[in-house]
Amino acid sequence: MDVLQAGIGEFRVEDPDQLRAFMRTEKRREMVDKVMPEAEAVRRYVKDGDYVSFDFSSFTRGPASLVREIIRQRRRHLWFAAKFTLMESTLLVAAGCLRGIDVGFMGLGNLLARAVEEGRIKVTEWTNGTLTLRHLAGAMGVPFLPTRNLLATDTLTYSGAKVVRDPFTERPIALVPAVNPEVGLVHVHQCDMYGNARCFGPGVSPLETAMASKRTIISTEEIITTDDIRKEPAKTTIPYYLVDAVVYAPFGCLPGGAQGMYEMDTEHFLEYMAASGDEQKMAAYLEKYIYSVASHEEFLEKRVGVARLLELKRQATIKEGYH
Amino acid sequence: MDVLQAGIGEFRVEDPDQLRAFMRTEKRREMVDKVMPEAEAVRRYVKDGDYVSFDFSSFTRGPASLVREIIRQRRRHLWFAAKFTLMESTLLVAAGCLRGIDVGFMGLGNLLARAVEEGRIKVTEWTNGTLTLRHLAGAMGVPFLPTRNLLATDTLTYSGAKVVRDPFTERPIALVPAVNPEVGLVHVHQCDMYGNARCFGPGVSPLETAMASKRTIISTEEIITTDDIRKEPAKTTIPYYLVDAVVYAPFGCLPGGAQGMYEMDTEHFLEYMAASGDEQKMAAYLEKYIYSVASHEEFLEKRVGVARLLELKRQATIKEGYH
Amino acid sequence: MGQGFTESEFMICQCARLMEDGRIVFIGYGMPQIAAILAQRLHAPRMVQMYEFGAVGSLPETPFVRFTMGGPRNCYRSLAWTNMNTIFAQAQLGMVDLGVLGATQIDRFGNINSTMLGADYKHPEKRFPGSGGANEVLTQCWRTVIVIMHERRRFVKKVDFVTSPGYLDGSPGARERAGLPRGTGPWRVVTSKALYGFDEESRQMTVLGVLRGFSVDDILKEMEFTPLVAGTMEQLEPPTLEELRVLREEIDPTRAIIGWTARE
Amino acid sequence: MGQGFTESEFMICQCARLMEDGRIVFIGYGMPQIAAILAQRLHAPRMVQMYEFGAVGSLPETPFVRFTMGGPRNCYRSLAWTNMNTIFAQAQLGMVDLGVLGATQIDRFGNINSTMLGADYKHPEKRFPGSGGANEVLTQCWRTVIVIMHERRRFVKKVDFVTSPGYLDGSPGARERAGLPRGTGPWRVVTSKALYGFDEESRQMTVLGVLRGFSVDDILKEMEFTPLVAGTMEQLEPPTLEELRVLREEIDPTRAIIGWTARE
Repeated sequence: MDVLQAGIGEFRVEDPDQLRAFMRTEKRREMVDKVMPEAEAVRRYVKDGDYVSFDFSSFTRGPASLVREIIRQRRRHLWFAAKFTLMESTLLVAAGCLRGIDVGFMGLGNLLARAVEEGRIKVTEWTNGTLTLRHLAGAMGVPFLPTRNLLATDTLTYSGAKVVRDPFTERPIALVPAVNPEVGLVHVHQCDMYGNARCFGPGVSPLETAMASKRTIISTEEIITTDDIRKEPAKTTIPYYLVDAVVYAPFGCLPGGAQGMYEMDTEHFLEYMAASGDEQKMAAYLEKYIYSVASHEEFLEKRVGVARLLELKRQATIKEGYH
Repeated sequence: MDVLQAGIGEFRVEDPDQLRAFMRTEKRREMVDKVMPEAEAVRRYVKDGDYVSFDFSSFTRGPASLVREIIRQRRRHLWFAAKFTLMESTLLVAAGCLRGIDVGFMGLGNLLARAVEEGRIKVTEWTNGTLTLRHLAGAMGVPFLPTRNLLATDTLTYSGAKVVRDPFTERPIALVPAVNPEVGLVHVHQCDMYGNARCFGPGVSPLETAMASKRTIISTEEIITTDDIRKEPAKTTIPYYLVDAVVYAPFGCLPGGAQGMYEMDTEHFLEYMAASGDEQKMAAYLEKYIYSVASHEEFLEKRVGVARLLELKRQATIKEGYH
Repeated sequence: MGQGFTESEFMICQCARLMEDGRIVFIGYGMPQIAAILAQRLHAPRMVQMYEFGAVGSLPETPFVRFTMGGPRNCYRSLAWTNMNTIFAQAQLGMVDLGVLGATQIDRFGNINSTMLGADYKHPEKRFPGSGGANEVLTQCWRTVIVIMHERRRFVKKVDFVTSPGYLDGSPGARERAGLPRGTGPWRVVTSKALYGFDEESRQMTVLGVLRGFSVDDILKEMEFTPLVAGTMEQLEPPTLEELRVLREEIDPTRAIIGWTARE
Repeated sequence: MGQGFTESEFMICQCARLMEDGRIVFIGYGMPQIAAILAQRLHAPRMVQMYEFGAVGSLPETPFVRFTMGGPRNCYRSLAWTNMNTIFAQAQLGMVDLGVLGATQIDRFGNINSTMLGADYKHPEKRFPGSGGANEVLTQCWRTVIVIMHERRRFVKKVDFVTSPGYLDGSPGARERAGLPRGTGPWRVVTSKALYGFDEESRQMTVLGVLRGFSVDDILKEMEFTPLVAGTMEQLEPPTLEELRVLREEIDPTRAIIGWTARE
């Protein structure tokens, strides 16, 4: 099983046994109350230099309030998994939080593009599918998973994948290395105080992200009882023992939406997009929506307002299947 | 990425491109009515020599009526994936349907043991986990998946796994080859006429089995409307385009149970176990429950009876979560 | 523009026309979403939309709302809601008939670039968002349609970066030798003026048709390389009144995606 | 048997006593299921049961019904219902603290056989069901408890077939060299008369305790090999009245698993 080609992109190989040792000692098996303010969750579990992943999109069920808190706390040198971002990458780069990005889909705006062009942000090339597959590998506790994607492209050359000859078929196949983020951020519809969490609707990889990550911070629209969790175990997307912190964050996806609960705030997105190409406009955006408010609650109070919240709730007319 | 060890068990390598070509031409994309009698489904899609897999257990949500139909039609030289069987392997061996078994867990009874001891049935050693992982590989369209299981055992020696040096960590890891059964048998709680199917409760690998298999036969407790399927897309375990036949088979798991609908028939199991060590007793069992009845419906009518059906339904007092 | 339709409208219609009924179609973000709704409303009611965010068989609500892909309006009345690994596994298995993608650059063999411009990857002249799911689509779907603006700088001799694989160097069996799935690759290229396929033998991009009112020369001068030209040329019809009605009245009444014509 | 309890009852109680509260425990089919319920009722109410069929954190209904593992009574009030690949992935990640297994044969280094007896694999003297999930458990769980009848033919110098890996040849780092997860392996062996562990250095099976009324010699004569004997021996207490009450009244009133004593 010869290595035929090896990508030259920057990535980190996790020792599976060190990962296991971490999971053994650091992931609490007891069901303990993990509810804490976003400021505490980020202070405890997001360190400078961490690899951070999120689920699932800027528009839908994204952990936007947690991303804003990371910016508010001015974390530095993070590496970000951009499985599909249209906002987070830009905000984090503009705020000076990032050292590098695993691409995915790295939108949106010229500010972000310039940061890469000028070498201020490192990137390693992947694809939405292979970056998600790397999370699955991390979730399975294996060092890699095979795929036929990436083959014969420059994407592979600048990734961390290796092409080998499959010993069963003798044909070339790509292996993508596992990723085990220091921190996974997942916004959910409901969870109990221990972290048993439910996501409704389709998604990218909430369970894989929570399993692969050393620390998982859940932000949630609603906190429910464990008794309710036990009545419908099929609805549990993430079990409590994968979760380190539960942050109560209603409307936490804004300006994105949470399916069945509130629609995305299109006006806010347009405002963001208008700022996304320009450092000064973006600085004003960051000041307005992040630095000048102390918390997500204050963001809702001062920058969104009750009328807008009610309007976005009203727009969420499609409830079918989201429960 | 050197091959350090290769198991010597019998298995087949599927060409991923031939598999893709099959999936392209043989899996219908149109939503067409696939409801047919069990006799027709087995006649059409189960051939002598096929590799057959099922989901999930002899006790719970197993496709028992389909297994009986395969026996009734006297298929020969099949290879069976015994992920976790306590009845099917023995019945199929006693009826002369099998050439070999992928083990898993191959229960139950001396009759089956003797067939292996005397070399009448071939076996390849796996484990419940790696046999299920092989279905995941088959479902993903990759030739293998890596695992740390199997290493350093005789199970690996008599499997088809290969041990390689992982090119990322330079440590040994096992690769298990994909399995793509000719036929997957999955019993479900509900599906529509096209095969959009719902399984309630925990399980082994209904989706992986349906994806990996070239032909998937679904037997179902209930047939529901597609409109209902579209109201709760999160409940769809298997989408229609993976399904070749839908067999209406209420009580199709008997003597096993279907969660929330009817409990297993413990008396029947005890009768089966009493017969499972003895060729003559087993021949009588097969005659009574399979050969002497023309269909699953006749089995229910003549060998179970309304009173027993009602009693097993009555015993299914736990409904919570099974919907 | 003096036409009664926008370039976007024409490209969307062309794209929709390539979507057959009763097929499983992977839909990328943006314009392909609109094309899929149009196709479903007009000629492909039983086409199954598939999204990388996990929705299968959805019947999107209209009017179409920008930015929605994983949201309720786009995922309405799906047959199944799953996740990205499952969707791309099914694509890898050979279950997806058609994929529809945008691109920044394309070369004569259908290799596409959505990563960067410039000679040196380390110092890009212009950086783009990257593959997204494009690499998976062009690798795994049986056929792929690429939607791209008809501009000379986009039709280049050699893409600056192969984000997603076309027919590579065009040599026979190049994709298969590299381990890519047999029988896949770019199938059609849709632009604001023309429709292209790829020659079965040489794998070169081939003009199949030109929008009524344009000549082949009009097309070629907006390309850096010279494609083959099909023996029998198809005349591409402008959007029909019915297509425009569905687009403008049902799908995108605010014209957020399709835009306004000069006349309007 | 003149005791006030059956061998099964003692083994179940011993096994339950090894299950700590607040741990994630992988439960195998049969006797381990009963032990887990007993432990949850007596001292480990917050232990999280995990099953290969996908149930996590269930609170099984009693009376216990034979043959049920994936069924509603055993999966009652779970925290999550998932599937086999997810469960074994979590085990491989290092999330499962303890596994509990049965076995047919065991050797001095804790290698276990549940596949076949005889010198020639191709012509087994006796064939058994095979690994089931045992290989996964002994490979991945941080600690594994093996439950086995105390019979000479079961405690062998060398197992006929290594179904699931113990400490292999006992050499330092043997498991790690083979690629098995660091720091795992058999932890305790529970029999109808004794309790064993494994020496930290030599990895040899070590008698830790003997059931009250038995001597170490009683134990050793029922073994083909001679294990180490711990410096300080634990006296294993028979099932307590409370343990027996829960077993006989709550969990298994029909005695399908625990059986009847000679007195009864």
